[in-house]
Amino acid sequence: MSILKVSGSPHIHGDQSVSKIMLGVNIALLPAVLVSLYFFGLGALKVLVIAIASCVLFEYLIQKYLIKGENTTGDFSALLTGVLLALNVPSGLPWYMVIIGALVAIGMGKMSFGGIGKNIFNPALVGRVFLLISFPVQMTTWPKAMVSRSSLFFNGIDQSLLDSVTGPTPLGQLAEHGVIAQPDYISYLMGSMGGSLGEISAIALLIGGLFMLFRKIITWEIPLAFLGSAALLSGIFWLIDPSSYADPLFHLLTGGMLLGAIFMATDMVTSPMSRAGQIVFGIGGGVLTILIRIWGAYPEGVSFAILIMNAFVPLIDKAFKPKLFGEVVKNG
Amino acid sequence: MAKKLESTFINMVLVMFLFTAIAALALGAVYTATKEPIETAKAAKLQEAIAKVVPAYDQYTKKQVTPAQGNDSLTFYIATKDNKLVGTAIETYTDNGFSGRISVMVGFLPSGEIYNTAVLDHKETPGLGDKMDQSKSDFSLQFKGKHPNEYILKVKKDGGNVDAITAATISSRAFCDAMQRAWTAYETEGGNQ
Amino acid sequence: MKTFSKGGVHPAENKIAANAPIEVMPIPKKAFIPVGQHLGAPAKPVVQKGDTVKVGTLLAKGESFISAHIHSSVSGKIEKIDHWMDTSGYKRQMIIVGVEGDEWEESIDRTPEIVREITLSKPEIIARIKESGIVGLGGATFPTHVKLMIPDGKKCDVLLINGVECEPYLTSDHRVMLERGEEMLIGVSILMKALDTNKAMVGIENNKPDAIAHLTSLAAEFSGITIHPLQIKYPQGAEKQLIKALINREVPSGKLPIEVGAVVNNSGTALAVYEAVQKNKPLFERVVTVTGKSLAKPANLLTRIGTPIGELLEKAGGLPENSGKIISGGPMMGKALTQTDIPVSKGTSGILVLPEEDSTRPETLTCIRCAKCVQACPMGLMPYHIALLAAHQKWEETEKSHVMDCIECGSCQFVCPSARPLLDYMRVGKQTVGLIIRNRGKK
Amino acid sequence: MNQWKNFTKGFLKENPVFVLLLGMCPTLGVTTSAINGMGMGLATTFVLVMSNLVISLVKNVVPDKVRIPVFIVIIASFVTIVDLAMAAYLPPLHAQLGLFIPLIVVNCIVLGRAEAFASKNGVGSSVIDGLGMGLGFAFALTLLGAVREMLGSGSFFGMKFLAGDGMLVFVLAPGAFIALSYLIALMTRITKRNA
Amino acid sequence: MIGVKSDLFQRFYNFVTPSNEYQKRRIIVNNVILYAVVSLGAISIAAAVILYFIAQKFKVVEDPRIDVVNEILPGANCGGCGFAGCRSLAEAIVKAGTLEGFNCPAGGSDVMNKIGEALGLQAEESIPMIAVVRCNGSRTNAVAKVQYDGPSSCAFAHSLYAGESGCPNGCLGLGDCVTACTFDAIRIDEETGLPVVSDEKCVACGACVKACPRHIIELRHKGKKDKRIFVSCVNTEKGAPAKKNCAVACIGCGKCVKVCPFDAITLTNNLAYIDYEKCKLCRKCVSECPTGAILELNFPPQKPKETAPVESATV
Amino acid sequence: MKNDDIIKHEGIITSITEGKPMVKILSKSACAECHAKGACGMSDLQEKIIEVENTRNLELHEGQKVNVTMLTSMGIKAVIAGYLIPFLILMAVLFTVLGLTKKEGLAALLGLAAMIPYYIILSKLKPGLKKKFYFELEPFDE
Amino acid sequence: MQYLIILISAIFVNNIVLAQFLGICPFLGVSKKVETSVGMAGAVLFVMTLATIVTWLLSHYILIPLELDFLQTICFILVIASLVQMVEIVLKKASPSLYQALGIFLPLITTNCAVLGVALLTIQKDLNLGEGVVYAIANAIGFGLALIIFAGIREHLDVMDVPKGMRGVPIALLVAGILALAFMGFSGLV
Ligand SMILES: Cc1cc2nc3c(=O)[nH]c(=O)nc-3n(C[C@H](O)[C@H](O)[C@H](O)COP(=O)(O)O)c2cc1C
Ligand SMILES: Cc1cc2nc3c(=O)[nH]c(=O)nc-3n(C[C@H](O)[C@H](O)[C@H](O)COP(=O)(O)O)c2cc1C
Ligand SMILES: Cc1cc2nc3c(=O)[nH]c(=O)nc-3n(C[C@H](O)[C@H](O)[C@H](O)COP(=O)(O)O)c2cc1C
Ligand SMILES: Cc1cc2nc3c(=O)[nH]c(=O)nc-3n(C[C@H](O)[C@H](O)[C@H](O)CO)c2cc1C
Ligand code: SF4
Ligand code: SF4
Ligand code: SF4
Ligand code: SF4
Ligand code: FES
Repeated sequence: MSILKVSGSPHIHGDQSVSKIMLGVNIALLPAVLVSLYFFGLGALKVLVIAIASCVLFEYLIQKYLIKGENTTGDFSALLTGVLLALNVPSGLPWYMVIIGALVAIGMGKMSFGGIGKNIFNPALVGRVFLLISFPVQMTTWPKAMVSRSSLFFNGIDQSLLDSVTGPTPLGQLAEHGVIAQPDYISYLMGSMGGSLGEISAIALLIGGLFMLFRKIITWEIPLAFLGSAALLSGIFWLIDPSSYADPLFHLLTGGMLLGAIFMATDMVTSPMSRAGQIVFGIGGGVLTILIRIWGAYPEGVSFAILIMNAFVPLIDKAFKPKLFGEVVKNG
Repeated sequence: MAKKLESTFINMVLVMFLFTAIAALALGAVYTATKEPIETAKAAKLQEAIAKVVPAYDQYTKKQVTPAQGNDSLTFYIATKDNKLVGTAIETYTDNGFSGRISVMVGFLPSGEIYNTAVLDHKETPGLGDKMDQSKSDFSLQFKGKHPNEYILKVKKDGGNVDAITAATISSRAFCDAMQRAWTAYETEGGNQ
Repeated sequence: MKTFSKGGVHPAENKIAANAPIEVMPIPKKAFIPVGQHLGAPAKPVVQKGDTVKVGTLLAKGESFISAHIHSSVSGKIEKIDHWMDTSGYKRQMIIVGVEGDEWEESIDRTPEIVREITLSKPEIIARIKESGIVGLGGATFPTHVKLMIPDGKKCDVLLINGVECEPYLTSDHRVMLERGEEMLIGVSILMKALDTNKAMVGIENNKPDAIAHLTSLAAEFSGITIHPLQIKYPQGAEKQLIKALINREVPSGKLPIEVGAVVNNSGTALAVYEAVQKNKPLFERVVTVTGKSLAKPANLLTRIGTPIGELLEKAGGLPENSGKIISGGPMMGKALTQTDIPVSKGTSGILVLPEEDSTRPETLTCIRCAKCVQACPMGLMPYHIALLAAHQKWEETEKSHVMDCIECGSCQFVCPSARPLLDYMRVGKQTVGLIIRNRGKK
Repeated sequence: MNQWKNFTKGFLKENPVFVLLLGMCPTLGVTTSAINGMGMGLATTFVLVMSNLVISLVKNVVPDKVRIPVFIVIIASFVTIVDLAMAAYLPPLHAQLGLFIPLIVVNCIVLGRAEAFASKNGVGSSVIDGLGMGLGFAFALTLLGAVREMLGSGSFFGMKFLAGDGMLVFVLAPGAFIALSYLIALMTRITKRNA
Repeated sequence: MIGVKSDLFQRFYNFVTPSNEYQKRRIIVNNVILYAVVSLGAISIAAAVILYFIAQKFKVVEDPRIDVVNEILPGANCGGCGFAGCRSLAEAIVKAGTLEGFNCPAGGSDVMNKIGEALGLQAEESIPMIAVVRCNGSRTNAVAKVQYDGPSSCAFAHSLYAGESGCPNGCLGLGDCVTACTFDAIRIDEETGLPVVSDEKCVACGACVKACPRHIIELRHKGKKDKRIFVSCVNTEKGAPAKKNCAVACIGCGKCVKVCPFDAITLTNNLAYIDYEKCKLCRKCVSECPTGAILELNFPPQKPKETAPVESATV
Repeated sequence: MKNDDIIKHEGIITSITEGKPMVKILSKSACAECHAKGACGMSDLQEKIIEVENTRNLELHEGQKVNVTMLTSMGIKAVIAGYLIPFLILMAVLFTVLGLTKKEGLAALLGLAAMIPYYIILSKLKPGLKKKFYFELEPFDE
Repeated sequence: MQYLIILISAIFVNNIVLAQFLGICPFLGVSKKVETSVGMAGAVLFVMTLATIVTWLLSHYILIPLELDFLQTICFILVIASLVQMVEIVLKKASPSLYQALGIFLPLITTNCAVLGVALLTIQKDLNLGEGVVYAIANAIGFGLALIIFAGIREHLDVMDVPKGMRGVPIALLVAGILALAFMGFSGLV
């Protein structure tokens, strides 16, 4: 007989694991990644590869030399942060900015807190907002879909080509010129608009979201509350004055709203625990997004909204605990 | 350690008063002493700004003008050399800045051409909006030698002739707004007469 | 179909011994009978080394309010009273009997016929149950007579019989209901009489359709007893969850089931009550499931208390070479054993053998706040948070997080993708906080 | 020797910013560039030295119960003097440092040193203590300013070494927190190793 | 609004309540300094009065000597002194006005002397102590019979079972004591699996004593030149079962009790205990113990004597 | 929300008169925990002596360290009564007068004056308030 | 409308802690319990408003008319220091039990550079009384908001094993930094 093992109960374990979950999200992002590769070509490929490689590398290095903890690069979460960071920047972003973004995302957003599970803010978004504020020009220069497929890879953004290969995002247009008369919803759905790698195709994002719901990686509360409250609030404005406020569908399909609501607000590490808390979190995110979009300096508000709500998570967790068994006695 | 004074009421009031009196005396003295340099410094700053936006002059006269739009008055500094008009510096402002008021000095030649501009005060974001300052970027140089009658004081996005600062359209617009305010007032005042 | 509403998980059922009829386990050569087999104070031995005892002879008396008598499960001579390893992982006092023959106390009715008529009065029933040393066989081994003494001002309006057996692998209750159904139902009637109630509900999970069908047909002849199939969900067998599932009442935090007018007893307990009251037979044997995927002959064995589990394993085909863990009880709540000479006690519902490859816990990672533990917890706790607080020894906050409500079901740890030892922390938290609360009560 | 120790402790071992964590507001507020940090640091040093000097002189004539208000009056006077002097002779720097000059009054370092050191020690060591602490503060502010300036605008004491803009964040509020955060972490590491 | 007003009052009233919206007013003054002195003086007197009353109401400011003492204390806040932290000890000392009964284990008598100097008090001479691990159930002495597979915490393992070797009192080797030590003075030896206390680093704060769920660690006299003798076992089982789990267990035979010339050894619950106050370090008991449960530390090697049983004990 | 949170504060018993312990508690400013201790801000470390009911009949002696506990909700109530209500009164009077007369100095002075009656009323409520705010003692645990 | 703009600006866009760097010490040091932070926020609201009103009066009826602007710093600090003490005395006199409850509840007394800073800023920005009061309120709310958010995060970080080098102030500053980064999203709101 081999030596017996002793441990506390339970002695069996379910089939979930961290790496399975993270891998699942990566798979769910595949459609969006493929769409971005199709529309932005080599530029997108370059950004994706650099972002992923540097995220994983930075996590490895920091873990090994600074924190001296166990190697966690195998759990696919750094990979995921890399993918999401890439999906959140324009395809023409210079390579060194992608690396800076990755360093900030992993080093500042994640490892400074101790690594996976301990961070308060969504790492990829910390990276993105840092970039956005540090390099406002480059972060708001949007290569046009299809047009820019190969040219950007080698040349970066050539000033002379600027107007032909770059263009505004729908939200940028909204901010600059007011409501777009006839929004091209089909292209917003398919992805042939200007924007970050991952925000362009609503369909690809929805497929990913459904996949995650189906695999029980995420629950419906956050995305639904997020999108619902955003639609409701923008709808109210739209009803008041359709000529100066865009319609809810426009808001939902553009500016990374879906990417944020489905993939980034749902990051379990940085979202509340209880159902009620998640709904509050989602509503807060949706409302802030629309407020920032309508009144703020930035045309896009999802990233900020999620980061701000991240900060509220501990308070939300405190206020919305799951109902204790036996707390409300209903006898009958 | 030497003994300290006891904390009786009288002691406390006395010591407090003594110290504050000395402090007040000292400060009063310093204030009186620095009053002039401070005013000189302020004046020098103004002088410098005027000198920058109009050609060499030896004298100027000051005049308050209430613009058509906006709450506060503009200040005209009509600069002359040997009693000949060389240009008018106008201290103008805009409240459309990214964060708070922007005060600008703009100089018009008698012909109406813009001679130069200088930002007096602003709270725009460093690295973005503050590029309207000549020490930060060449943005404001594009106004030099332009005549507002031909050169529309609006950013290109809004159908004007001005190249906006990248990623700081708001500040650029505001800058144009200040210019325009000065120009309108300048015109209504009938040029320089 | 009925079930409880909050939390719960569904581990693979693995009821591999479900079709193995109850077999009688041979009497051991030596019986190791612990004096503390129940919740509460251990019983005090009333015999000495060298005394001869029969099957059913009183060995130790439960003297304090919450305690239970211990009877001999074999006949023979007391070899010694000494410390011996038990399922707790520590050595405890045991009465060790060298077996000689199988002579029973005369008072025990050994005839096979089923006695349906209940002649004893309510106090007599309770007294008989106490004398027979009956404790709950559902796992908590709470002395049954104490449960039956309803405090003043409270009324039991329904008796719930726990035939859920939600733990994977275990099948002893299943077999009891199937093979001894009628006696069990008589036992239920006795309990109803003792509790002054005319309503009893038997809850059985839907993975035992044969037992449900069998008991439903039998129950027609018993007034007030109804059988209720339940949706399969762990830990439905836990008292509070069963009450919620069957009568949709929530026992308030820190309170007993009687608070909502219910008493819960295990189906095996009902059988033991029948035997004690109608047959005058003390509790000295029970059905133990011996199971595990690697065992040659998984079985349900009617075993005398005090039989070393090694002998049960032999009966089930011997302990396989590659065994990594031997567990007393089910895989979710059972205790891992350190050796095979530990005896079966009143609370031993099963012996589970896990092969080496299933015996090691997955590597523990940092909590990723996935909230799966929160969703799984049937008590509405935040296991991840309590575990963190306990790890940082913030006992005050641990207490405020209702650690004492944890029923140690292990659902949280089962689902945790980071394989965090949540229940380990929970237990340490409960222990320490419990101590703090008790100390506070003192001063 | 002892005086020397008194003087140098403010630089690393008891650096007001990195170790004692005092006066965080001006530290974060004015360090958009190295020169600003230095200006603020020196202004604070002046106030520190002068108030330490005066307080150690008058400590025995001040009853205990008005100790703090009297100290405040003394400190506030020097602050006002710095304020006025700067406005008169260094107007651009004065405009940059703005609100934070009057706030030197409540800077914990100043009152802290007055309380903890000058009110108990002689004139000589009080001045040296003030000088050491003040320069330590100035050093920290200059360092932070330099880091922010280099990362944020690609220049060092106003000298550009990068064609572009640098990372704007570091000139803005978030950058102040972030840069100070890592600087403190780094400094703790260094001083721990030395100790 | 208001009926009769004197001219002066009228002027003041108008000044305080200008009827138009906010505007800046300046009274032209020619003697700034005079006004400064007067107004600031007034304010300061008001402040002084207020502060005076505060001083009356609240007995402000703690004894400055507390700071002095606190400054001398090591600042580790280890709690070894029995107070919540260094500052609490400082408060207590200053309040008591004597050093009697106070001790900072972390700083030792050095620190206490310094405090004594600062306060003009005499420090109590304290005998240096050290943490001693009273278990020798190493991997070879107490062979593991099962394998523990849970969180690395003695408290957990203790609540779960007797331990890998089966000794219900022995060291679990999972290092709760190591975690508790703020002085980095205790570590688990890779080879034996037992904690080892560093003579240099341990300040006898007692944190590990509290942390150990099995009460294995004890604070004992450090001894001259770090020489110590103690029973390195806490097992209270009878001889046979104790021996079964661990080769070097105390079997409660009592031989050491008999041989000790100073009555320093007592036997309770099958376990010998050497009182460090009485023990004179004569080493007689060490060779007497049949299982080698009594350890001597930092002594020169004893003349070799037949101490074979150690091997034969491992079954 | 029966199980309300509890605030704890450590203190030292200074005296016991007629069974009522007086406990000294320390109010600390942010800096009290750092090296410059008592020197940050203007009135940082303050001792407050409070009277506590010994409801649990603990054995107490002078100089003993104890924890004073209080319901969190009570603390919030105290903030409301001590700060927020006067704040609201101040605001109400200030803006009413300002709106009616447009006289700023008057508004400010009246606003400040309006708090005087509030505090007078508060002092009249003393006995009632005393019942509302109660503290408990508990032995000091580390 | 003017008031609304002041409110939004001071709470979100130019948050006193996250954008103007005032009151950092209590922000870093005190905010360990959410409940206490809420209480702190209430106290700061009162003190800050009161201080602003008093200093505004002082400034506009004595200092400015007498051309004593240069005494601003010294007068303000004296006035604020005494004022805070006054509030304490009044409270203690009026209701000892209330005062005691506050003593237990709020470990911190509300004197910090934020109060002086806001008083000075009110004068510097040349606000009239109404605006000044709203400005003070808004800043107090902004301070409270930052404090409460941060206390929540602090409670959370307390049980997270942050890497050794970052523990304590560095991680607190980093969180403040990221929070400030997120609050940049509000820029342009007014
Ligand atoms: C923190 C921050 C500071 C900003 N500062 C300025 C500024 O000073 N001037 C400005 O015009 N826009 C400023 N912006 C606004 C954005 O850069 C905005 O996107 C831009 O004005 C409009 O984009 P465009 O200029 O590229 O068309 C700022 C935005 C943020 C978030
Ligand atoms: C101290 C204590 C007192 C109890 N008293 C009663 C009782 O008076 N009546 C009762 O029905 N059950 C009583 N119980 C038993 C519990 O209700 C419950 O049946 C027992 O703890 C086992 O339940 P479990 O296996 O679900 O944990 C008591 C339990 C404990 C621990
Ligand atoms: C997580 C958990 C699961 C349980 N599962 C069962 C079960 O499947 N069957 C059962 O009879 N008792 C189960 N119990 C014990 C019951 O809670 C309860 O103690 C028992 O049904 C009472 O009956 P008894 O006193 O006759 O044992 C479980 C307890 C817990 C905490
Ligand atoms: C549903 C889901 C969404 C996630 N979203 C993000 C994300 O937006 N950004 C990110 O950096 N990591 C994301 N992660 C990965 C991981 O949680 C993250 O790296 C942790 O915050 C690191 O501690 C996500 C993970 C899951 C399961
Ligand atoms: S073990 Fe406790 S905490 Fe975990 S799920 Fe069960 S009841 Fe909840
Ligand atoms: S299930 Fe595990 S990883 Fe998920 S929240 Fe609970 S403890 Fe954390
Ligand atoms: S070994 Fe024990 S007694 Fe010694 S310093 Fe460490 S914790 Fe304190
Ligand atoms: S001495 Fe105690 S605490 Fe230390 S490892 Fe052994 S059992 Fe654990
Ligand atoms: S609060 Fe601003 S320096 Fe301390």
